[in-house]
Amino acid sequence: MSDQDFRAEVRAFLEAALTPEMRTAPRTIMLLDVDLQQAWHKRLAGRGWAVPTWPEDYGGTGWSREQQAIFEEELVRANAPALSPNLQMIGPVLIALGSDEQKARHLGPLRSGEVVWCQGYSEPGAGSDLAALRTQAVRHGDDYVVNGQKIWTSYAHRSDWMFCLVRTSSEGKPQAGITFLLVDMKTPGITVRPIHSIDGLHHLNEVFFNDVRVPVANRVGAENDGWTVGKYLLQHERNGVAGAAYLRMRLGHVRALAASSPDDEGDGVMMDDPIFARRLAEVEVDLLALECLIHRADAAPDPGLKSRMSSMLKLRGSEIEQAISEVGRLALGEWGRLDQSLGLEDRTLPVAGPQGGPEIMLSYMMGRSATIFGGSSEVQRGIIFKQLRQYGV
Amino acid sequence: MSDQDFRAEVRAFLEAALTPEMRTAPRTIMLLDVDLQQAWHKRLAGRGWAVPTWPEDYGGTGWSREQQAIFEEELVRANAPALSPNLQMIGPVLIALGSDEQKARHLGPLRSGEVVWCQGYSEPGAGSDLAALRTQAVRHGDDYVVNGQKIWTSYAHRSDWMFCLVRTSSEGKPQAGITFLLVDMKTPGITVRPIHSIDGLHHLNEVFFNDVRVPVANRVGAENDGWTVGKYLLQHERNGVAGAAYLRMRLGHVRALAASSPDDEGDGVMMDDPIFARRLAEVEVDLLALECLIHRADAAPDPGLKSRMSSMLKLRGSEIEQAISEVGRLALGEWGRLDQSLGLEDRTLPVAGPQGGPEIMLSYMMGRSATIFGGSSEVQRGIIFKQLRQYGV
Amino acid sequence: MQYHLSEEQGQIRDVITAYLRDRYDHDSRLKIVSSPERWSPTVWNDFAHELGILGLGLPEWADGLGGGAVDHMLVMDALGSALVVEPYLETCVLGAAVLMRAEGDVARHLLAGIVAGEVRLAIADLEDGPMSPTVPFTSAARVEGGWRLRGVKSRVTGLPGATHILVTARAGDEGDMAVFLLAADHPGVALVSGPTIDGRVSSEVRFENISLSADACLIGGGRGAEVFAEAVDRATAALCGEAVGIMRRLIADTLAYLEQRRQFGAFLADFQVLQHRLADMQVEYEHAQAMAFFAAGMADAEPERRRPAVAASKARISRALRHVAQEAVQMHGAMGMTDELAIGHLFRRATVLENQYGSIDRHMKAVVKAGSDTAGWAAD
Amino acid sequence: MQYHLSEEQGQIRDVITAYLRDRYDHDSRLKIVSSPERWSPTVWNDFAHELGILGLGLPEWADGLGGGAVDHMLVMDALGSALVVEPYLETCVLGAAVLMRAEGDVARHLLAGIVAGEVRLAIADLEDGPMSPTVPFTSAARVEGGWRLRGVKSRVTGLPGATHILVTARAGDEGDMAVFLLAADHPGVALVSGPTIDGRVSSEVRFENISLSADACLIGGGRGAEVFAEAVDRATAALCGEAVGIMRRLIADTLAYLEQRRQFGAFLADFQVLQHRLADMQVEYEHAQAMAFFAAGMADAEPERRRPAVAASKARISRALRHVAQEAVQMHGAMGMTDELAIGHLFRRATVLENQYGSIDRHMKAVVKAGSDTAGWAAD
Repeated sequence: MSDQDFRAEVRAFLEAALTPEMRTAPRTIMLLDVDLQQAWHKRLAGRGWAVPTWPEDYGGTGWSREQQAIFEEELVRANAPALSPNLQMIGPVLIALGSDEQKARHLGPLRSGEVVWCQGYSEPGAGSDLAALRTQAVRHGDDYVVNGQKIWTSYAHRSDWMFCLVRTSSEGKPQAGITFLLVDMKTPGITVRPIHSIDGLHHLNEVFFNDVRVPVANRVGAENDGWTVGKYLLQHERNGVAGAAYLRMRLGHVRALAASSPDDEGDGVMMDDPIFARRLAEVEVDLLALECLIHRADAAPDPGLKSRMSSMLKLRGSEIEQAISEVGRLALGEWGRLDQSLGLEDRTLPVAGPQGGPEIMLSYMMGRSATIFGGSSEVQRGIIFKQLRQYGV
Repeated sequence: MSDQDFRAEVRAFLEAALTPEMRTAPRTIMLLDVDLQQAWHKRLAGRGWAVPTWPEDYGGTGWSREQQAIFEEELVRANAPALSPNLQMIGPVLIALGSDEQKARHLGPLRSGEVVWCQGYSEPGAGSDLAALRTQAVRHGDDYVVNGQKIWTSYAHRSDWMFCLVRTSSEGKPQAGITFLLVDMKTPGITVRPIHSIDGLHHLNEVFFNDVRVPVANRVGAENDGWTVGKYLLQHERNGVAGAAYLRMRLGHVRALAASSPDDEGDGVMMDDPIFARRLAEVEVDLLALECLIHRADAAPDPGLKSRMSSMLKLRGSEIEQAISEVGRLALGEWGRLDQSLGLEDRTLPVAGPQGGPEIMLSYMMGRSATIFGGSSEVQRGIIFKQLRQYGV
Repeated sequence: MQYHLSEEQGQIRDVITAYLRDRYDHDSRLKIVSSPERWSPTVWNDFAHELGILGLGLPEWADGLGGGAVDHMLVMDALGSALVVEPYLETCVLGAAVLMRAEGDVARHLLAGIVAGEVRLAIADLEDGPMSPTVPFTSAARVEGGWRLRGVKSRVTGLPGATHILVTARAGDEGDMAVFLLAADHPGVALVSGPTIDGRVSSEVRFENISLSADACLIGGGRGAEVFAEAVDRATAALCGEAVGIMRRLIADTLAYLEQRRQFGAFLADFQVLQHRLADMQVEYEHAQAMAFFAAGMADAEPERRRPAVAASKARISRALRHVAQEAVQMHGAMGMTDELAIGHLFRRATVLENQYGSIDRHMKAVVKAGSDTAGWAAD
Repeated sequence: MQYHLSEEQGQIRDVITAYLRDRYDHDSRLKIVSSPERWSPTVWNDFAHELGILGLGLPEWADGLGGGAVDHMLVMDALGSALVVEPYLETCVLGAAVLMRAEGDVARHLLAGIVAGEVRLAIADLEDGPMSPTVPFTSAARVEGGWRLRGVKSRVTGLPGATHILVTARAGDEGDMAVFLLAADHPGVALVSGPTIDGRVSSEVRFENISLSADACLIGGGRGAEVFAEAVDRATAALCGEAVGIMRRLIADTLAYLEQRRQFGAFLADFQVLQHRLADMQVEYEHAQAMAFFAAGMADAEPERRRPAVAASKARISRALRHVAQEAVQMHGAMGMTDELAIGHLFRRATVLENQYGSIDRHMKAVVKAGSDTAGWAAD
């Protein structure tokens, strides 16, 4: 099929499958409305397009890189919801390192959108410093008994399963005694407590483990080898094309807002103000440069080079995400004062001020986490310097 | 006398005393033409205005703070050359800590502009880290015998005297064994070697000491107590009102250039370009804020507070100095490519491109040193953090 | 230009700070902003009587203590660092500045009422656009015995506790901006209220052909725009003081956090990268502090200097505030993202304050437009 | 879009780099730029014959090796990191791009001459304004048997070694921009030359009613502005490659300096503050590297995409270059201020390159003006 035909096919599908509600639903990365997001996931899965980048044996589409890019572009154009980022993280890990039983059990429901996963890495005192992990798993027969606490767990309150890192040994280097487990969130002994975040909403949670029994069969990789598994997984974070597509979508929202928001003088729109237009162009050019780097990383002949670039993509991607919200906030001006987070959850409430404003404020506030979670910018800079020292410019 | 009358008197004097050559001579902080600068110094001294801030007993004018500010403003307005910054450094030190003999010998010629002084602090390996000083002075009878090397010494090749720090002991804390000496540059054993700097010109030098005999009578303060003397002197660096006045003058030059430089489209002047105008306004507002901080420091009821602010004034003053050149360079565009440094030294050569352009390029290049010399920005940030920790916000 | 508090002013600041430390700590504040009223009559009463600060920045003829813009600044600084939501700015600064320009007994009585803690004002100036319009859509028609007011005002703060509302409107056939006063419970005033991200209440206020008496027009005769602009500049200068208070708290909280939190085997405060970034925050804070004095000093100047001076100050201080607030959250790591520490609340207030009475861009435009060289202004 | 060199291109880059390391090190370069000629015929000859790079980016019909913009980029990158002053950009990129659009034997012969190292071009397009004018003041009048050229060109580089000059001028009665060719030693060409801060020579070139033959008009018929703009975009894309080479050298030199220099009892490279700043420089470098490929890839696109794409690249890369150059000097401390290390020379070239064929502001204006969303461009 020609790329052009392929694009037409994708577009036709999206036209038919996306409800107006899905297109306009408020979102940070995920939709705030998890049910609606999973409904969209199921529609994609029904068409066989939920996990295009997975190997074909596991339900991937086998698209060319060009087709993959077209698909991402069309999703952005149609304002489609993103699927859970955890899908792209745990899926490839299970495919590469999971047991046959784990694959059989989890990959199907993951692909079809029937289950929601959350990620259990952070702990109080072990955010950027994963080696300081303290949640303990002690082997008792065919189970691990897990005790401890995870924190900042996005959507734990809506998740069926968690993949997490636990400590199984305190010997050797701190990274050495970590194990990667899959935990059924319905297991007795798990308590989820909400954390209200800076935007006033509830995405984050604390998760407490009190004598939680996790079958040894739910371990991925060897005992004490969880660090390797975890690192493999980090490579599949949203730093690539999909991440840039998300930023493009967000930039499009800001552009739309600025094209209709009155400027400071009240006699034109923000987009025509030369200072504002320059600022927006600056972000656009930064994003374009990031995309160039993503394509360069994707096409890297040397996998080491590609993995070295992932810290840079995380660092700049998160900064650009914040820059987009910052520009959006400028277009919104004093309207940004209103707390319309309730309206984001209950969409029957009317929006005061420009359409899209409440989402921009949500992104501005919650987006401060972009440079904190998933390896803070400070940690990334440390990694980048080490690599520079080791491999040269 | 009313402030208004005072201003008129200053203005009338400057009108008469400043030659057109003095007003337009190229400069970084000092004039490039040291003879011309000293000629101006002598004219000011003839009127009794060379060292207004010194105590009246030593030739100061006893002006009120308002009068002092008016004087500085009028100097800027008239584009008068600045006097050697070393004048404001060594003068107050000798007045406060010098012996009667030192005062009698040096203050007169310093005030009258007959002698030029240079500062010998930096050494190879001891720039920001003064405690690592290695130039050695060993007591032999009534002399110190000095051996070692100073570097980055501005105008050493045109100076009659140097004030410098030397090591007289290697015991105790590294700062403890330092002594402050006044050295006649004609003493046998001193060799001055030029360093050509990034702007292609010769302001900087290396100074070598080979068994140089300096009378003990030329020591300021006690032996091994030079650190205290040196610190006293650093407080008198150009971080105050005079420094801001210099920045104002430089900003005025850029403003004048931008009001006549054609913009990128060739259909207007840079000053009318909204992006450029905003950038210039940004620097102006930064400078205004710095001036507010200078006035706050000057009026501080607590001398400790005033001295704590001096690191901030150095840090931001040097950054603003660079920002001014940066904006100037933007107004200059591709004209900045020309190396017209020869024209700065030989003023009979014609200037290509906008008037004032060569000076702006000189300031841009040599101005990189503003955040390096006199305690680098990195050192200042370290000091500011320590003070924050000790005294709180 | 005054660049330090006098000894007496310093003592007043200490008294306010001590009061707020005891009675307006994080938890007490959360109780207030989540109460049905969303403000505290008790605190306001204490401001009036225990602290006596409501008249601090007002002249003696208005029952005040004879202070000025620096006094407003010091109060706003103290209130800012405790994130006080009560309407000092609206009532004692902006509203009082308008009332002081009004003639007649109504204004005089209201000023006395402000000092006594009995009058609180809401300012209804914003409409559907981004900024306060000089030619409002809201209009007041001259009718027999008074006025008839109609229009919709947007994002009015302080209404749950306000006793009166100041409304800007086009007046009469001339259509010049005038300022009107009405009781908050005046019949026919329709409110739709909702929360703001900085813990306050914002209301859309609808005036549907409300009848007002003749003396409801506080500032008329073509003076409305000029008087209101002056009042807004005074409020903007006072906001500079609030920003300084917020920054001080942000830096202090961040330093304290870094000093108690360990990572990679060391206290965060021992990491040089964080030290230098805190140093930059402190430098921004000190500049903002000095410039807030400048803004206060220029609040009384003639409009040609007042406008660009206040605009420059608000722009520069807002830039500092944004930098400090974003860095403070970043350095708190995930803890900066919760609603549980003060840091997130300070961040949200900083976010609002940055755009309040004009964004950085808008104020910088005023500086560019004034075209004036600011040489010598800081010294005057 | 190509984002990596092919294996063959990588080998060519290595060969050039090795040659320059041996023959164009810091001292050799200083000798060249301070020689009376201020360029090296030997080096140019080696480029033509030993390295064979002068035709690398030219099509085969023009005696080239069939390469394109990416080949220009890789050469410029290598030349940039050695601060080569010889006129590759003027001759093989900008000049050749014009010649390739010209018809007739003159252009064909010149292209062959370029590849053989016998022809070097100077580009005379700038006049008294800040940028290359599309309606030059310099004019060419049609006369019996040819043209008569008059005007003054400013800041022409490469003249000491150039064999020919390309001149933009308003041509004939129509007044459209056309491009003319003349020998550098053509009678009546008057030069005033002086040094540039990046070690080259800049000349003011005066044409005082010079007679030219009919075929001196290389690009006429109203096509001059379009063809020259395309050539400038190709040169601009190539400059992006040079910027990347300069940045690589700046970072490598800085890292090496920090690793050998001690202060306060530790190697500078062990200070976390400097580590993080170096990391940011490296991030800027990698973005610039990727975007230089993008610029090269877009150099062949239709003007509606080529212009904003090249403009965006030059603006973004110049921003990176400025940041890296200023930081590199700062981290070298006082050593960064001397003329003795390469760092100062790299800084000066970076300073010039930033504004060459348009400042950041000018290019960003082109991006804004194009108004186009760049979504998907990087992938094409």
